[in-house]
Amino acid sequence: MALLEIILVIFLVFSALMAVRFDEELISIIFLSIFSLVLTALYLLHKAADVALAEAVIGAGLNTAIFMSAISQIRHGDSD
Amino acid sequence: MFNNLIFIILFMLGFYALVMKTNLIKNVIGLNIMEAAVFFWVISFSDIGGEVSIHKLGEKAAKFNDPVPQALTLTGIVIGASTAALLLTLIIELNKFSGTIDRDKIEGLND
Amino acid sequence: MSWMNIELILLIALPAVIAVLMAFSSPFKQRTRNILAVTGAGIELYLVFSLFFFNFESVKNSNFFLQYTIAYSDTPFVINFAMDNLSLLFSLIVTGVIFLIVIFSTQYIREQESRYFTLFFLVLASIQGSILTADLFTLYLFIEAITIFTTPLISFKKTEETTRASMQYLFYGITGGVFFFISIILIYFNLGTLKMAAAAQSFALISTPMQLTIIIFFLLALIIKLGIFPIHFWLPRAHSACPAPISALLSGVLLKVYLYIFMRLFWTMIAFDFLVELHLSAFVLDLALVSSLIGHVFALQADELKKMLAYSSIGHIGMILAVLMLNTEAAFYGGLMHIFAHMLMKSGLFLSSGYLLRTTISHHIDALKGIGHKNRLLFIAFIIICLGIIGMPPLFGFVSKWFVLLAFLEAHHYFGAFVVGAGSIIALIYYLRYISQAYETAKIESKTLREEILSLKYFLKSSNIMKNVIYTFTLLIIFFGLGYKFFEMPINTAIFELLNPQKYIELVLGG
Amino acid sequence: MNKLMKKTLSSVVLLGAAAALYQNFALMPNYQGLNEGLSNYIIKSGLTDTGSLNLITAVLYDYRAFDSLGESTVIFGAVSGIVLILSRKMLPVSSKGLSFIVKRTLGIMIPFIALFGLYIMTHGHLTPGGGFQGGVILAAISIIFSIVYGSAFDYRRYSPQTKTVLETGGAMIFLGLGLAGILLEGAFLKNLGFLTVETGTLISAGSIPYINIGVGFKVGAGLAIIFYSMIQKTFEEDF
Repeated sequence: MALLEIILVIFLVFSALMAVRFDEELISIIFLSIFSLVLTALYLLHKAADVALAEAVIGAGLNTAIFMSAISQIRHGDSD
Repeated sequence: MFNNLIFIILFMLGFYALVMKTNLIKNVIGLNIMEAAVFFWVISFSDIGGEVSIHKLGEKAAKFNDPVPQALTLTGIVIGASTAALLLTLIIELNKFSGTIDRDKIEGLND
Repeated sequence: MSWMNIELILLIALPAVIAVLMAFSSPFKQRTRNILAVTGAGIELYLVFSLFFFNFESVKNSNFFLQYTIAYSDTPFVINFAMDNLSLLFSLIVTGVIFLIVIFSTQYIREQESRYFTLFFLVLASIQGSILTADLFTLYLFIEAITIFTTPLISFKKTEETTRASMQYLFYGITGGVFFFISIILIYFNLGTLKMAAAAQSFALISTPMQLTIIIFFLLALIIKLGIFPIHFWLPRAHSACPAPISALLSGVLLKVYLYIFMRLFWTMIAFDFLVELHLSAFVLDLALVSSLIGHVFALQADELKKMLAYSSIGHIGMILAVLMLNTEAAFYGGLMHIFAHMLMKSGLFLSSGYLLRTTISHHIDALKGIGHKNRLLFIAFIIICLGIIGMPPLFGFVSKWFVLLAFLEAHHYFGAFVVGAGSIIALIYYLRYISQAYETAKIESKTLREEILSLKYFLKSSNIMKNVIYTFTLLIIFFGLGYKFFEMPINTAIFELLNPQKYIELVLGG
Repeated sequence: MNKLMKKTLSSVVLLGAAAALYQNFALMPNYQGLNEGLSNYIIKSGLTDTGSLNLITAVLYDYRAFDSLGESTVIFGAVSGIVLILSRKMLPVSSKGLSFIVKRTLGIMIPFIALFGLYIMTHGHLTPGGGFQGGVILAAISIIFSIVYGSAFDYRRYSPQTKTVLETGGAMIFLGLGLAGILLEGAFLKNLGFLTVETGTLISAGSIPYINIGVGFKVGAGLAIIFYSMIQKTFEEDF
């Protein structure tokens, strides 16, 4: 139990770090989605089932779709 | 405590992405991470080792986790999602005018 | 029981219902929609005014208090709405100003009216909610709602500049909201309550470093929202990008609503002694004064009329915050008076700038050339409001600034007094710069002043409505300048409320 | 050079703030559910007050139902704002989707997703979930339609007008139940206790399931509108 939580937390921080670090938006968004998914698992471990469901549906599902639809419409300038 | 540390690392990471990154999408991601850090802290702090706060019929549970912070967090998550959508909409519109999402290259944002 | 004080809910629900109606009003004729908007705002104003009028005796004796509890009245944590003298005063004046802005916008906004009014009335509902609520989390919700609803209104013109400004506004606003949320959740975890009154009762039980954290997060959130010095970049952009009625709403009304929230939090909920104890009040005072000076100085170099007005707002808000931080009776008197004076004057100025510049594309100072000859009477009204905001004697702005100055002198805070004086002098320079620009050209053929006054008798002619709103603001400023005693009783009772938070706390918890 | 300096400076500031925050947060009292606070009360008498087994639902849709009402108003405002910002004369839609296999598979799956969403929505007072989560799952169906079948399909089946009507209908259900609370029980948004048949069954907890349904349709339709108005421009080339 405790070990699982530690692994998940490390993974959480890792995915957040990657989401911030990568310059390409697509990778960042995928890492953000993973971040939400890990967060969902952590919420479940902390016995917050409602919040876990909301985070899974909104954070990992809807937010990702909205982010994707946003970056698909963005034109990049000459250089990035 | 362990959870405080994680909260502060994530919060500062999000804040860093919000303030220092010049990519506007990254700023939104930073904001999302910031909010998620706060919500995670709330949930982990209110976890006192009880059950999921749902009664089981015919059983009397010994100890529940506090339902109020969870309710507040739920509200916060939904508001966060709608603000993220609004922000991204504005970024799309801004991109149509300026052709970039780099904060430094959009005049008027680089201060 | 169920119908007692239901007005408090009605005040919030009525604009929201009108907003929903407005969302489906696109097939209506424009006239129908305008009538709906004006009637809605009018009923709202009537409701608040009737509350004031029918409870006049208890307002006078400063024991006015209304409370509405949602659902379970016997549980420890219901959401309730409370109205005391302070909130009544704010609600009354805010609704009055918004009523005038609604009338103005029925003529000013010519596209997408249904969406515009939907969002406008939602903002009105959340303003009323944040004034009336006695619950911390509901307050957070309303503040977030205000931010979210005003953002699309800022980018209403859909140019690059407006989109950029509204995006920046939203980024800052949401960051402030996150800080606010942290504070609220810390209070909940420490005290186990979300009621402001209950938190006020036991705030002293929290350990001092924790108090510091809570107060600092609240301060950060409100400093961001108020546009005080280190974090003020977004304000002039956002306030100058939007259509004129929205500028009036943001700069004239919303900043004052945040000041009201500031007072509610730091006087009613967190007693002010904690701020003094933690040496934060002096810090905020200095910060606000610096912000005031910086706002005025930046206004001096702004080349656009609306940007100049927005920077001047920073100056005035800084001054009000500073004088409130003195925490004396005279300071509250001056501060509250200047809040209302500035609300009227800044709204009037933004609306008249919108009217004057409605045909020009740019808001640059050069675009003003000759505008004083084109609309004589209106420009005279504009000059009167400008003189009011500078602080010329018979006008409302002078009275309020005078009391602010007196408060600073009484507290022997000479830097504050200097900032008030210097601000006035700098304001004189930058307003004169614009006024002289407006007269700087050869005579243009147009109506004479007499003709313009005569044409005013068609009071409800649609081309006159916008002008009449601005004249109303001008007359109000002159009227209250001469008769500032009208404000004496309500402001004194509001000060009583600020100095005796115990009454509010007991009444909320007792009933 | 300048950039590096800026970066180090801000990193130092952030680290300092982090350290200060950590110092303060370490002083938080150990949270034990607070004897006199809200939570204890809810746990003790939440079931008898509201009849909802799920205490979070009891808080969200009964004790603090006004917050949920405000929150759905926020979504309503965000939707009108986004539509205002993105308003376009043309509605470019695409009928091009993914491959046949994906379309068929999802055709089989979508009824079950809808059923799951409806289950989460209606059983909010018995199991984890509720209006918000169920509503977002319903919105996800709309998103899947747009991605897999092309947005023309989604447009034909559930036009924006339908969604707007659904959204307002949901809000009206919520508001109507609030007003019914005034008329029948004596306070705004008070739970209508007489609707309960037996605690623990589907028809229990007074008006909570109905509020859940209202909120679900409102949130689902609102978020679907948001996604739909954001995606429109993507497929313009197909015309």
